Amino acid sequence: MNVHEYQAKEIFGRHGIHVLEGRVVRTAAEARQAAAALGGPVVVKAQVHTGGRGKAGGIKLASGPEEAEAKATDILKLSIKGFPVRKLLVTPAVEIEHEYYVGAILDREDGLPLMMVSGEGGIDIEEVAAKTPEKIHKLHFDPDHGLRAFQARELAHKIEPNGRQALGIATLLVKLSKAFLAAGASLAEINPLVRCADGTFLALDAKLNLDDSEVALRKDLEALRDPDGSGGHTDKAREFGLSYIPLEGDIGCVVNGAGLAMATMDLVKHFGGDPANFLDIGGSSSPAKVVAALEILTADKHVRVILFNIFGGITRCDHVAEGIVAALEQTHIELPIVVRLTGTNEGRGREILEESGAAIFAGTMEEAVQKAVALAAGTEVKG
Amino acid sequence: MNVHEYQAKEIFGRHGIHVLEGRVVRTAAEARQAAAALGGPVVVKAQVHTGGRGKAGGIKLASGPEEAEAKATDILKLSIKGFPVRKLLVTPAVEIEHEYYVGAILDREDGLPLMMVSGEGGIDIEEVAAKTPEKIHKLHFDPDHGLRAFQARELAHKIEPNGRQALGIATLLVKLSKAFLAAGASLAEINPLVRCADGTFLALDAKLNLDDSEVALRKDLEALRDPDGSGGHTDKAREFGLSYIPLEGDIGCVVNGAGLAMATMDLVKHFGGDPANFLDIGGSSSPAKVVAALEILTADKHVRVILFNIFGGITRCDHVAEGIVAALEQTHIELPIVVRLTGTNEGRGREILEESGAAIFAGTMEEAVQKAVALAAGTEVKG
Amino acid sequence: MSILIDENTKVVVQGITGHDGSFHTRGMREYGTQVVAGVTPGKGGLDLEGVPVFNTVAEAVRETGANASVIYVRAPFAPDAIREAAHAGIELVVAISEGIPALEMARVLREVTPLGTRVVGPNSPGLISPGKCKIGIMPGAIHAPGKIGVVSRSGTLTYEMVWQLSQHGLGQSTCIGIGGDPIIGTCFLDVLRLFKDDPDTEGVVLIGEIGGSAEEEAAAYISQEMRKPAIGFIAGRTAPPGKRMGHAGAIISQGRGTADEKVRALEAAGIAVARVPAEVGPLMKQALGAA
Amino acid sequence: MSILIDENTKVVVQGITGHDGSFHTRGMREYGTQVVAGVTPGKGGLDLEGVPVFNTVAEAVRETGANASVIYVRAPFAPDAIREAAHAGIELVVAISEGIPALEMARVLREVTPLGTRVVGPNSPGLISPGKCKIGIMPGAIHAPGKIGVVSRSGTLTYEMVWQLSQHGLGQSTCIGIGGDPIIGTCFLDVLRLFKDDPDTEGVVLIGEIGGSAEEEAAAYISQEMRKPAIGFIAGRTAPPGKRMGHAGAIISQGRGTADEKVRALEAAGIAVARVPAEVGPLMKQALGAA
Repeated sequence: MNVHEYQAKEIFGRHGIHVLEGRVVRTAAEARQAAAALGGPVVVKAQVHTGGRGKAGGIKLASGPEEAEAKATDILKLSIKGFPVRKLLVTPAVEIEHEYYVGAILDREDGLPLMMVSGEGGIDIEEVAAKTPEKIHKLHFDPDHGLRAFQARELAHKIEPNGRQALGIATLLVKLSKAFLAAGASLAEINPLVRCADGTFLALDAKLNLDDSEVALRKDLEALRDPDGSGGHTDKAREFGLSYIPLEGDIGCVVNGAGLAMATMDLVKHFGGDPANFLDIGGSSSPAKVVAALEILTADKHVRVILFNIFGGITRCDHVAEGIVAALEQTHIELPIVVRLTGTNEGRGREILEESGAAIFAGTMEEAVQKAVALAAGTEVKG
Repeated sequence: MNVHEYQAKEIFGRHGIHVLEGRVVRTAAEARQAAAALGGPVVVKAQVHTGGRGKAGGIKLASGPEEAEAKATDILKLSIKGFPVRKLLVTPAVEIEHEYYVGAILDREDGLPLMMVSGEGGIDIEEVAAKTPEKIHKLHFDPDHGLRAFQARELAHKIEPNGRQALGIATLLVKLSKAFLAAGASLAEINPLVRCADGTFLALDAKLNLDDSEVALRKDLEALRDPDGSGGHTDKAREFGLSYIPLEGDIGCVVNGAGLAMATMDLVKHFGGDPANFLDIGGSSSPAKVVAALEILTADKHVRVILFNIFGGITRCDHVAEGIVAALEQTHIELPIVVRLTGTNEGRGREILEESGAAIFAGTMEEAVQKAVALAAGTEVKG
Repeated sequence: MSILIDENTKVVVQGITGHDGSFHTRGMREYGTQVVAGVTPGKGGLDLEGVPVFNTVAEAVRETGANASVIYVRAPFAPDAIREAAHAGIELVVAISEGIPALEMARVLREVTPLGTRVVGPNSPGLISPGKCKIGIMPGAIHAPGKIGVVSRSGTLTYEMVWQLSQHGLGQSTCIGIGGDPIIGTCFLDVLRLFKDDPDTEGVVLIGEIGGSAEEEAAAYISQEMRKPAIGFIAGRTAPPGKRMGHAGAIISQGRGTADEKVRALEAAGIAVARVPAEVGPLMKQALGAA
Repeated sequence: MSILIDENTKVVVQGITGHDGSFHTRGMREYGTQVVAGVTPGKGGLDLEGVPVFNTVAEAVRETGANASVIYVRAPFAPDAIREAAHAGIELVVAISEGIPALEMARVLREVTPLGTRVVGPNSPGLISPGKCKIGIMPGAIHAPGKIGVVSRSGTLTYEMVWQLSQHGLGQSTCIGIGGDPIIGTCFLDVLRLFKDDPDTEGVVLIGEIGGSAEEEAAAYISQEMRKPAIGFIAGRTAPPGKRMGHAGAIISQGRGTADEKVRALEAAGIAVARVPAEVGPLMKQALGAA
């Protein structure tokens, strides 16, 4: 789960990292007030769950309240990579002496958290990493304790020649690693970390990605979720434990398991179709989950056919069949439904569906996908 | 550092261990009010830094406010193992179904914290341990995380046959281990841990010993120190970084290093004398420390002679000599001072003392102790 | 032969009295797995259709000689269950549980690996040596005894591929779902090493997904160390790009992780990659013929 | 010969620019110790009377080949300093610092021991191989080269005993103060094993204190494994009993830990125990004559 810059800064600040006092606003008028309260020039920043805000025009400098209001008006009209801008962060503008990059990430290959730092921070850090990888310094750290003070100093001395300033960076790195661990994060990043004219260090931007599994176990993290951050469909999906990502196509897919769901979408494309979504109903299915999945898909007006591809393991085919029947009883679904059911309780599942006469059967994944593609293209298909 | 039962209970309670609501009082009248507020029969318990309170008459059951006042009056007159009773804890009396013993301690031999439990708790636990050691179950635990839930269950199932109740004990053991670690303790003990009629578990008593080194680094722990807990001398000693324990004898000892201090006291006894104290001025000495040590010793009216045994390492003999001279300048000390100085800056130290003519020199530890013993016995000694 | 589990494997089920635990215990026993014990804290002494239930894994091991465990307990309690099994001396721990936070899993693995315990999963469907032993949740009937080793990051996609193989008469020595989480115990490389040394495994099917670089490393290993034919499949060619993991994600992934990159790596290592699941059987037959 | 340190030992001083660090660096160099580097974070690049100062131990090791470190930093920072030295590959870390909480020291040792680092201390006076190398704070002049190994939990009491030995013409191979804290790295047993295998150590003096059971274990080891004469001394015969460690203390100590019990254990192992410091020299002479 992504959290906004202002939320990340609040969390980093709680761990003793120096962040600028800022105001979160939702309207241009509020942006004006915020700029007036802060005084001096300010920066108005779009709060959306995506990167590349600067290049998209989502971050603007304003000399004072009036300009802040004007810039806020512009930014609130934007939609950045599909995310409409609904919140802004207004912070004082600062004089920057130097920009660093610091970031903690969970390194899945080595199974340990990793701290990465560079003396050349800013928006071009990925280019620095690609062209001059020797300018990025990395060190794994302990998942219980965070970066040790000596490790932090080793990294800091590599990116800052001045001894006293390096110690300042080292202190910050320890705090960042602790914030990362405390949030059970998958990423905690400050880019740029800036050194101000007075020698202090400041997190000018902040990025925090949380581990969804951690969020599911902790109310304090769940409270950080932005209800505006995504469409209503994914909220409903989350409520029922479904993993759902809407796409542009017309074949609504309901699959159990992320790998099989991706393979099903690949196969839809392979046979010339266009998937309307990624939807994984997960392991332990229940009829209610299937009903919810059908409700989400039928709400998408692009969808012309619904394709079930179920290979039962923990998921029981009879539960899926019951869910389809229940959904059809509750709401009138006009769309054709192609169903492939194999695995646990497969026989019982088929029976239930056959009794209801609601679905077009397919014996294999290939057959099911081909039938769905044909139906979406308007071709007649026999059940 | 020892903390009182009521403080230990407060700390254990903060970690989710169920402790009885209790009131700390200083007078019999307050004990009466506390009993009235709690209602029903109460237990009045002396809060002193020593064990064996029950046997010494420091713990009494009272049926109501009036009896609580009477019992409190009695207990406040007591001095238990040299500790005058200045505070009482008044708690409700409870119906006990079973008594267990649970305690966490730092096991210095294996270098890890150790959890110990027994199904036979109460005041006779040491006898249980001595006679039927198989009834005490022990398990080392991780100094970072505390007892793991599965370890706690393994211990709990050994002392409680009922599955549900064992899980209750297991939960408590995890909390106790976390309280132990959070306090940087050397001991965290609940004896007895009682099972009440309703199946809940309750810390009827609580004992917490803190690591002095941890206390020195943490204000929250330092705040637990009882200013009434010991005499004024040891407070002054602590302020100057001296380790001081008053005894009954008449030879005041000032030594650098705990081992040499003990060996010096042993030697005093060996030659027929009686040490007035243990006093270790520690490693990095300063003249101010020596002045403080002399002030503490001269305040003890039993002291008839002062014996310095200094073997300089980090401690510099010149610092010690300067301290003796400064003390003599500040206050008039009538007592004879025998000084043995060897090691770092020995020559300079001797010079300083010789200039002042204040002390009787000795070349060896044996000679110094013998001179001090003779002086204490009233025999003439030549400097 | 097979790897990791066979007819002599003695299994203890952690969380046996729960909904999933009891259901799949039945499934494993019906398949012929020796389920010798179950563990549910506080419920020791129960008998679940002939399987004795213990309070602790240590007790279960002491009483029954169990040497493998399978974990069905819910995410908040699963890390403790894995630790318990490892400290009780269990050699193979199969973690079916999903939703364990990745950092916590990193801690668990750091603790149990030095104890000599191999963890499969978490978020794994388990593993099966067809005809001998099944530990996990996969439908046993789709498998057939044989000489193909299957290793996969997916659950149901593995069933699909195994089913394809069985349909083509290609039985399996052992099929392992290593789990789809970011931090897992046994990885592709670990399994490939075992398949390499197993005389009865004649070919290997490797089923990957977008994300991470495990498939790229597996490809390198196969090209350098394996003499057995291997077939690959990568799910997610048309998947929408995942949410960006900030700059840090880009810095450490260095362009790896996409389906195209993985297919390229496998093909560069001389491994045929099936475009659709139905191709896996024919490609393997072809490779075995050529080998 | 000697144990642990000799004329080839290259020492890095952690906390070299501090009060104690700079004072004792001078003392060590005057004694002839090869002090090749110092470390003070943020002060890298300084030169302290010819000793180069680095920001990190890793850098100091890389630049100077230091293989031993001595730590003079204050208690709050000492655990990090020990960890840093161990992770930089230092084989011998001598922790002079006092006041490190025992639990934190337990954590440090659990982390650095598997790295192959030996820690002496904390709260140790250090160690010295007379005439070759001194690492620590002991006054060098009281020592004399020779064949007696000295191991002790005390600081200044060790000086006293060494001085007694030197007065009797009994020089020392190596003298080690293992530190007086509850949790320490190198223990009596570790040192006794080294003295046992050192051909130039002909006799051993063991100086103990009340508390713990290290002396009892040392006595058992000496009686079973050592063929070299050993003399003991125990401080604290007349010490007031320590504050009671609740019931738990009594349960785990099981009566061990008093001076009387330690003297009994040593004498039962056939080790002569000096009643007063002045007896140590004569007893050792006697034991060497008898050996």
